[in-house]
Amino acid sequence: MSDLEVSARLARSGVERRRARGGPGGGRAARRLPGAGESAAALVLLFLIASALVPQVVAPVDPLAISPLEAFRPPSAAHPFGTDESGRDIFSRVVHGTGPSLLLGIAATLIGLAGGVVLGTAAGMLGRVVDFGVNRLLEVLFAFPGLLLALFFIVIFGPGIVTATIAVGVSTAPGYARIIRGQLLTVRRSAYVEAATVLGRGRWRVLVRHILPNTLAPLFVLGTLGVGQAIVWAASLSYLGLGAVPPAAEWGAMLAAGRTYISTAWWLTFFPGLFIVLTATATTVLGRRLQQRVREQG
Amino acid sequence: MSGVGAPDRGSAAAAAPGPAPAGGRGRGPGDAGRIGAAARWWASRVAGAAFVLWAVATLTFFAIRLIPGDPAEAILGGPGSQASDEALAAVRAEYGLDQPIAVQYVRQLGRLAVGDLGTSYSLREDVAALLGAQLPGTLLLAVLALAVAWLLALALATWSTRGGRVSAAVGSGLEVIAAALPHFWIAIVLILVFSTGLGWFPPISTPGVAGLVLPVVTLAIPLAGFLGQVMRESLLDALEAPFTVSARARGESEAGVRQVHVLRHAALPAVSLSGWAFGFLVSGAVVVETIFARPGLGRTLLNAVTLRDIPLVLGVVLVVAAAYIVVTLLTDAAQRLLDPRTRAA
Amino acid sequence: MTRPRRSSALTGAAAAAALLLLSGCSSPAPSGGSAEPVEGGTLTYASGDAEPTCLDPHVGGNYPQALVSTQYLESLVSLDEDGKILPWLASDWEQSDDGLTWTFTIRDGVTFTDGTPLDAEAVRANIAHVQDPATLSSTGYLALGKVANAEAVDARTLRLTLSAPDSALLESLSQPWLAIQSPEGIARGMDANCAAPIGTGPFAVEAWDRQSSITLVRNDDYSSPPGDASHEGPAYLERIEWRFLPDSASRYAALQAGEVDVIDNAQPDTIVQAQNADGLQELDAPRPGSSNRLELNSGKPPFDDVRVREAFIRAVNVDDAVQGLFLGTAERSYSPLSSVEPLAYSQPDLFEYDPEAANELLDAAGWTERDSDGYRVKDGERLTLRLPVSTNQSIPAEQSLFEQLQAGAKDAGFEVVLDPLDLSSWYGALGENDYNLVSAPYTKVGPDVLRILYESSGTTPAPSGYFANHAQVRDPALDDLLIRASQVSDPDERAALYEDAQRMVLEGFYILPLYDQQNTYLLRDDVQGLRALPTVSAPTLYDTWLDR
Amino acid sequence: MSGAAAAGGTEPVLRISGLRVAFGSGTPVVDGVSLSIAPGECLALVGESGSGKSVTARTVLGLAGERATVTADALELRGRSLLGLSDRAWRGIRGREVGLILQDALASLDPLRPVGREIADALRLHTPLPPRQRGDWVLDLLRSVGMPEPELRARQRSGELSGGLRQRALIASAIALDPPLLIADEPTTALDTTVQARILDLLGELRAAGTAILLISHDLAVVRGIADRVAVMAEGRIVETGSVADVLERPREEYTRRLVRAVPAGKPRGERLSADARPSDATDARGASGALDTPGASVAVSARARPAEAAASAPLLTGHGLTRAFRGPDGSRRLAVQDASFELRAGETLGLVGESGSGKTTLARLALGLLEPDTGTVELDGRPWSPLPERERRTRRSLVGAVYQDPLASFDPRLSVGRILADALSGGRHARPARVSDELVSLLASVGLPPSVLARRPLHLSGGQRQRVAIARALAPRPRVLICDEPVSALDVSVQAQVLDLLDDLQERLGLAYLFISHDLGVIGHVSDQVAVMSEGRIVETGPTADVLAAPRHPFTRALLAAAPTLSA
Repeated sequence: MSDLEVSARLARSGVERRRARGGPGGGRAARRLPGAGESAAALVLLFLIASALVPQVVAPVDPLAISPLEAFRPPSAAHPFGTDESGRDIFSRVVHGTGPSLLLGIAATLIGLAGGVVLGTAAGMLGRVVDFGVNRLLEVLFAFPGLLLALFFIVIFGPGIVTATIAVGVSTAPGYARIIRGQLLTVRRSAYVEAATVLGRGRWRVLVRHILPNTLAPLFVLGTLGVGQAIVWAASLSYLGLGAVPPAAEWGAMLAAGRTYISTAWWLTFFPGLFIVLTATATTVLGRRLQQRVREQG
Repeated sequence: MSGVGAPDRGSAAAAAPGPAPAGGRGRGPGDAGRIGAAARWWASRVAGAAFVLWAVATLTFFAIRLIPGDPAEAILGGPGSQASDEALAAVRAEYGLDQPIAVQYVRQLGRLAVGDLGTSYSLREDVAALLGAQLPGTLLLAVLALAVAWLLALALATWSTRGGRVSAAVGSGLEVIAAALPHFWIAIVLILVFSTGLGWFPPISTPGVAGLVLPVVTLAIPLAGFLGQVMRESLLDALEAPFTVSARARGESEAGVRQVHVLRHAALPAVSLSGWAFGFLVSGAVVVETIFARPGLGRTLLNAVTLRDIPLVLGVVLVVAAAYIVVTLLTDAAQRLLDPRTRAA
Repeated sequence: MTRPRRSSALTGAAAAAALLLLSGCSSPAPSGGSAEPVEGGTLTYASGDAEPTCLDPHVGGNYPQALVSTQYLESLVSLDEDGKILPWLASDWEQSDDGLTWTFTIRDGVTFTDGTPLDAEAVRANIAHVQDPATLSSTGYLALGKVANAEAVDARTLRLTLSAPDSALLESLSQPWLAIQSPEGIARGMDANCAAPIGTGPFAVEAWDRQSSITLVRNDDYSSPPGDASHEGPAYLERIEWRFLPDSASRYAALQAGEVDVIDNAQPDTIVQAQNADGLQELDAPRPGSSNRLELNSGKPPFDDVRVREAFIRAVNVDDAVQGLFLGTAERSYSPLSSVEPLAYSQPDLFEYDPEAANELLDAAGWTERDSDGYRVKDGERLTLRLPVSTNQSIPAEQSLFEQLQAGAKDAGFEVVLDPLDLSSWYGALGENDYNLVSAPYTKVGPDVLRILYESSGTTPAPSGYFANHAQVRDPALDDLLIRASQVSDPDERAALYEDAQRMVLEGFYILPLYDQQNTYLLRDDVQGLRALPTVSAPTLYDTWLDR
Repeated sequence: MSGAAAAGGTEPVLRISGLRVAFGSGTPVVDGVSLSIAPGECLALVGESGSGKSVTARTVLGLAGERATVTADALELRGRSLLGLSDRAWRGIRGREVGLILQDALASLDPLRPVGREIADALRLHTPLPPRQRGDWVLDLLRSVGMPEPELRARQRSGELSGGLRQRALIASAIALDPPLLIADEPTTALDTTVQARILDLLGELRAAGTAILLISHDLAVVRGIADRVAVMAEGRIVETGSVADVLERPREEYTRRLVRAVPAGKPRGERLSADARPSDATDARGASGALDTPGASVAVSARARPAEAAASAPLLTGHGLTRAFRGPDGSRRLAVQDASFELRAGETLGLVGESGSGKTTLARLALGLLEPDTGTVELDGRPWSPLPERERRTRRSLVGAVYQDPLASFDPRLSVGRILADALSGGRHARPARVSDELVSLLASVGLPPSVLARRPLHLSGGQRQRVAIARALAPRPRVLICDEPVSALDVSVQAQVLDLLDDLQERLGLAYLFISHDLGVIGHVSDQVAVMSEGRIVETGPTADVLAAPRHPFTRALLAAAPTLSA
C-alpha cells in the first residue's frame, strides 16, 4: 500500500457507496465533498497555474534580486511575505518557485507513472510468469517504505534536484504499478472485454480499443492525486538537504535555506511551506473530484 | 490483491459461494480444518516474508554496486575519505571484494544471516549493535504516533459523521489538509507555537515524556489525516450497511450501533493500513528525529545518507525493510483474525 | 560598532561578569550574590558541530574534536590572553641555540584518569602516536612536521630533535590536537581509544551514546590546571552532558527552553535575538589561525591570471553581505589571519568593491565578450567559477553570503556555480582540483598557519589525504619568507617576515578575506565561569559552575 | 416466551391510515398509504422497485431515515400510536414489538460478529437476562428456526453460513422476543428456489403461531404461497387490496392486471407478458428486419420454426460430453461442468435451469467459446467450435451473440450507445458514420428504442433500456444463436415481461436459436422449447419443456418444481 493507493482508494469508495445507495431516501448529494472546498481548491490551483506560467505578472519583483541591507524584514505591505536572509522578496520567490516546484512534482509523478505503467502492464498483460515476477518485485520494492527507497536511491546516485526528482518518482512507481495492474486485470476480466471477444474482435483490437483506454484513462486522475504527495516528499528531501539547493526559488530549497532562521524569522519557512500545503491539498481535492466524476460517468 | 482466475464471474445471482458448503447437510469447517488452514496461511506468509527479505538483501547488494567508483572506497566513505591503501586493502579483504561477485554475494548473505551488518565507517561502530540501540527509540515514536493518529482519526471521523453537513465538511476538510501537511512544516509550526511561543514543550526531544509530545504529534497529524479519511469512509459505509439497519430494528440505540458494530468496521481498514502507516512513520521519523534532535533510525539514516556511510545505510535499509515485512505480516494476521471474510480469499 | 574581539580568561566571578559583558551591551550582568562558586550539578552543552567520529583528536584532527577533548585532555603548554605561552603539562622548556633541540620538563604528580602516571615516556608515546601514519593524523601530524625525533631522557625530561628550527613549535604544542593521552589508553587500539580517550583533564569520558551525546564525569583527582585558570583542584561541575544538536534552530530553541545550558555555533540571527533576550549571555571567541576567506585557485584557469583574480575580488560586495547576513555579529576581515592573531596584517584598500575596475580588468584579461546570459566568454569558454560548498562546514549565513557574491559576480560577467556537497564529496572535489573557489578555514595557533596554507609544499596531501594550500600558491619568494619566519627566534624579525608574507598573499589576490572564523557561544544566565581557552578558543568547563 | 398472543381478538396489530413519507422537499415517496394487519395474518405488500413499499415498512419501525418527513392519520401498533415517539420509545418497540427481516442476510448480519451474538443482542437490549441465559435462549431460537447444529452455528459468522442458514439466523434474531409483528422485506429474493421454499415454510409456521407478518415482495408468485391478503403498491400509493385469490385471479385495477400478466410462471410459450401494444412493436420490427435483410445476409430470416419443425432440422449448436474443472483458492479441483451435452436447433430455445453454483454459467461460457472444455467438444453449425484456436473461431463469431445479466458491465464505460452499436455493426472496422447511422436507427427500432438514446451512455439508461441495447448489440452481426445468461433476473417483473416478449418477437422474426439460462423455473417454463436441468455440474434431465414440467423424472427436477412458486393456487 502506498500513499497513492490510499488516496485512490479514498476517492473510489465514496463513489461506490453513493452509487450503491440508489434506493429511496438515499440523500443524493448529501456526502459529496462540500462545494466550498472544491471552489477554494479550484481558486488555489488557478493561482498556482498563473504563478507557474506567468510569475512575472503575479509577482513583478525579481525573485533573485538581492538587497543585503533589507534582509530579514517581516511581512509588510511592501513585502507581503517578508524578505529572506539576502533581502529577497519572499512572496516573489514563492510565486516564481511555483513553476519549478510543480514541475518537480509533475516530473516525479510522470516518472512514477511511467515506471508504474511499464511494470503494471507487464504484469497485467504478459502472462502469469511475468505477473508473478513483477508482483514479487513489487513486494520487494514495497519493503522500502516511503522515503526509504528515495533515500537509498540518493545514496547510490548522490543528492541534488535531479536525483531527488527521480528518487521520488522511483519510490512512487510501485504504488502506481500495483494500481495499474489491478485496473488492468479488472478491465481484462470485465464483461465488456468479454463482450468484444464474443463479437469476434481480435486480441490486439480489444487491447487497443478497450483494455488500454480503460486502464490508462484513470492515470490522469491518479497523477493529479500523486502530484501533491510528490511535491511534499520532494520538499522533504530538499528540507533534509538532499534535494533542490539554494538559491533556486524552489519551495523545498527555500525551506532548507530558511530552516536555520526559524526561531528568528519564521516567515522564511512558513510561506513556502504554506504553498506546499495548499498545492497538495488543492490537487488532492481536485483529484478526488475528477475521480468521482470519472466513476460516476462510468 | 485479488486472486487469479475466478471461474464463475459475471454470472447470475450466484454470488461467491462462500467457504462453507451450502445447505445444512455438510459439516461446517471443523476446528481441525481451520487450524490446518491457519497453519497453511502462516507457512505461506512466512515463506513469502523470507523471500522478500532475501530479495531485499539481494537487491541492495547489487544496487550498491551501481555506485560509481571503487566499492571499497565507497564503504570507507567515498573519494573524500582519502583512505589509505592499507585501509582499502583491509576493506577489500573483509568484504571479499577481490573475489568473484558470486562469492561476495554468498558471503554477504552469510554475514546477514548471522546478523552481521558490517562496520560503520563514520561512527566506527558495529552497525548491528548501533541499530539495535537506535531501533527502540524509533519504534517507541512510531507506536505512540500510530496510537495518537488512531485516536485523532477516530475522534475526528466519529465527530464528523455524527452531526450535520457542517461538521462533515469541516471534518473531511481537516482530514484532507492534515494528510497534505509535510512533517517538517508541522514540526516547525508546533515548535514555534508550543516551544518558542508558549514554552509548554521542549523543542528538542528530551528523554522525558514532555520531550516526546511534539515529535509524536508531528508524526501523528498527517497520518491521522489519512487514517481519518479511511475510517470515515468505512464508518459511513458501515452506518448505512444493512446490518446496522438490522441492529436498529432490534432496538439498538445510535450509540450502541456505533459501539457494537460500526467502530469495528471503521477500525478494520485502519488495521489493514498499519503496514503502510509504518512506512509512512519511518519516513516521517527521518524528518522528525532530525528536527527534534532525537536519536533513532531515521536520524541515523539521514546522517548515513549525507555521509554516504554505505554499511550504515544498508543496515538501516535492511532493518527497516525487515521491520516493515514483519509489521505487514502481523497486520495481515490481525486482519485475518478480526475479519473472517479475509480468510476465504 | 566595535567590540573586543577576544574573550579572556576568568579570574573570579567579577571577571566573569566583565567578560560576559564583552559580548554586548544588552547582556545582563550575573546576579550580585553569586560570588561563591557552587559545587556540583550537571551542565548540558549542545554542540552544533558535527559529531566526531573519534574522540581522540590525534586521529584526523578537526575542531569538533578540539571542542570536546578540551574537557578531558590537556596539552604540554597553553596560551594566555595575550598569546604568551603558559606552562601546562610541561612545567618548563628550553631551546638549543641552533633551535634544533628542545628539552621539556614534564609536570610532576600528574596521573591520567586510568591511574597511569604522566611522564616523559608517556609524552614521547603520544608524539610517536601522532606521527604514526596508521593514526591518520592530519592536523597534529602537520604541526609536528619538523619534529624528527622524540626521546625520554628521564622520567621528567623529554628531548625533541627538529629537522629545522621551528618558531611555532610551542604554539603548535598548545593545540588540543597534540594533547597528551595515557599511553595505556593508546595501546588499546584505535577503536577503543576513539571511543574513550584517557587524559589528565578535569573530566573523563564516561559514555558515548553515538548520534546523541557524550557523558563526561568529573575527575576528582584533577591537579593540573593551567596557570590562567581561576581555581585549583577538581572542577565544580559534577557532570557534563555533551549533546549533538546539528540543527541550529533546535539548538537555540533548546537553549531558550532551558533544555541545554550552553550552545556553540550560535547563528547570527540567534545571537542578535539573544542579545535582546533576558536570561541569555554571549561569549564570542573567534578561532585563531586563518580568517574565513575564499581561496582563489591560482593553479588553473581562469584564476591563473592575477587580473581575473583581482577582477573577481573587486566585483563582489562583501561588506554589504556581511552586514546583512551577520547582522553586526561579524566584522569584515582584510587579513589572511584571524583577528585574534597578534601578527595579523590587514590591507583593506585591496578589497574595495569596485565593479568598474573589475570590468576593466576582465576586458584587459581578454574576457571581452558576453553571451546571451550576460556571462563573459573567451575562446568560446564561459567565465565559470566552480565553488564547492561543504554543507557540513559552511554555516547557512555563509552559504547565503556565497549566493550574494554569486549575484554580484554575475554583474561583472562571472558565472559562479555553487555546488553544495557533503563532506566526502567536497574533499573529493578538492582532491580532483575541480574547483576555482573554495572556503576552507584552518584553525591553528600562531601565524605559522600561513606556512601550511600558502607554502608550495601545502599542495601535497598529508597522510590523511588533506592538503591545505587550496589557493595553490606556488611562489618561491613566498616559500622563502615563510620558511625563514618559521625558523627565526627573534620575535620582531618573525613579525616582519610574517607581515611581508601576508602582504604577498593579499597583493597576489590569492584570497578574498571575509571575516573571522565565527565561534560564538550562547549560555544561560546561571552558567558562570565559562571561558574559551585562548589556544583554539574551545570552551573549558573547568572553572564553570551553575548558579542555581 | 412473552404472551404476545394475549392481545387476541380481531384488533389489528398494525393499523396505518393516510401515511405519507417524503424526503427533503421532494415529492412524497409514500403517499396516502392505509393498511392493517391482524394477528396471525400475513399481508403482502407487492410492488416494483421504487414503489415505496420498503419505505412504508421501515416507517413502521421509525427507521425511514433522518431526512424523512412522516405524517399519517393513524400509525398504530396494537392500538398505540407510533406518531411522534421519542427515540427512546422507538427503541423499546423495535425488536420487542416489531421484528425486521431484510433481504440480504449476508449483509444484514454483522459480518464481524458471531450470529449468536447478533441474535442475543435483542435479548441484551430488551431483557435483563444474564449472558449465560441469553446464550441458552439463542440456542432455543436457532432450533426453533430449524437451524442444524445450533451450538456450532451460533459461534460462526454470517459469512461462514450458507444463504439459507443465514436467513434462518436473521429470522431468529428478528423473532427473539416473539414480537407480535414481523416485517419481512424481500426475505427470499437472493435465495435459490428450494431454499426459498423452506424459508417461506418457516414464515408460514410463525404466522400460524400467531405472528402478524408484513411481507414485502416484488414477486407475486412468492406472495401467493404465504400471504392472506395482498396490497399492490405503485408510485407510493396502494392501488389495490384484497385477498390473495381475489387480487391475483380477479385483479380489478389495470396496474394489477398488468403485473399479474407479466408473471411468466405457468404461461405457455408464446403468450405475451407485457401490455405493450403489439402493432407498434410490429412496425418497429419490420423496420428492423429490413435493416437486417440487407443483401448478402445469408441467414434465413423466416418465421420461427415450431418445435416440431425444429426437431427435424440439424442442430445448430451442440455440446458433447463437456467437462470443465477449476482450481479452488485452496488448490483443490472442482468440477464446474461434468459430462454435459446439449443440442440447440435453429429457431428453438433451450432453457437451462439450475440453482446457483450448478454450472450454468460455465456451460454458457463453454458454448460461447470463452472457455475451452477440459474434455468434450462444442460444434457450431456442424463444424468444430471449441476447443479451437480463437483465431479460427473469430471468423464465425458473428454467428453467436451473447446477452448478460448485467448489461451495464458489458458495455465499455467510455462509449455511448451509438458507438457501442456502431462498433458492433461495423464488424470491427471503422464504418462510415452516415451509413452506420441509418442502420443504427433501425437496429435500435428493432429492440424498441428511440434514436435519441444513441448519444447517451448506458449508465444513464434504465435497466430495461440497457438490456435492449445489449440485445441490439448482440443482433448487430446477425447471429443465428443468442446465448442469454440470466438476461432478466435483475429486472422488475414488468420490464422482464417486455424483454422476454422482445426476445420472443425477435426469435420469431429472425429465426434465432436461444440458449436461455435462468435460475427461475417460471421464466424457463415460459420461454423454452426444450429444457435442461442442471445440478452440481451435470445436466440431470433434459427434454421438451412441457414433458419435463409435467412429468419430471429426476428427483432434483421434482424438488425444483415443487419449490417453485406459481401464481395458480
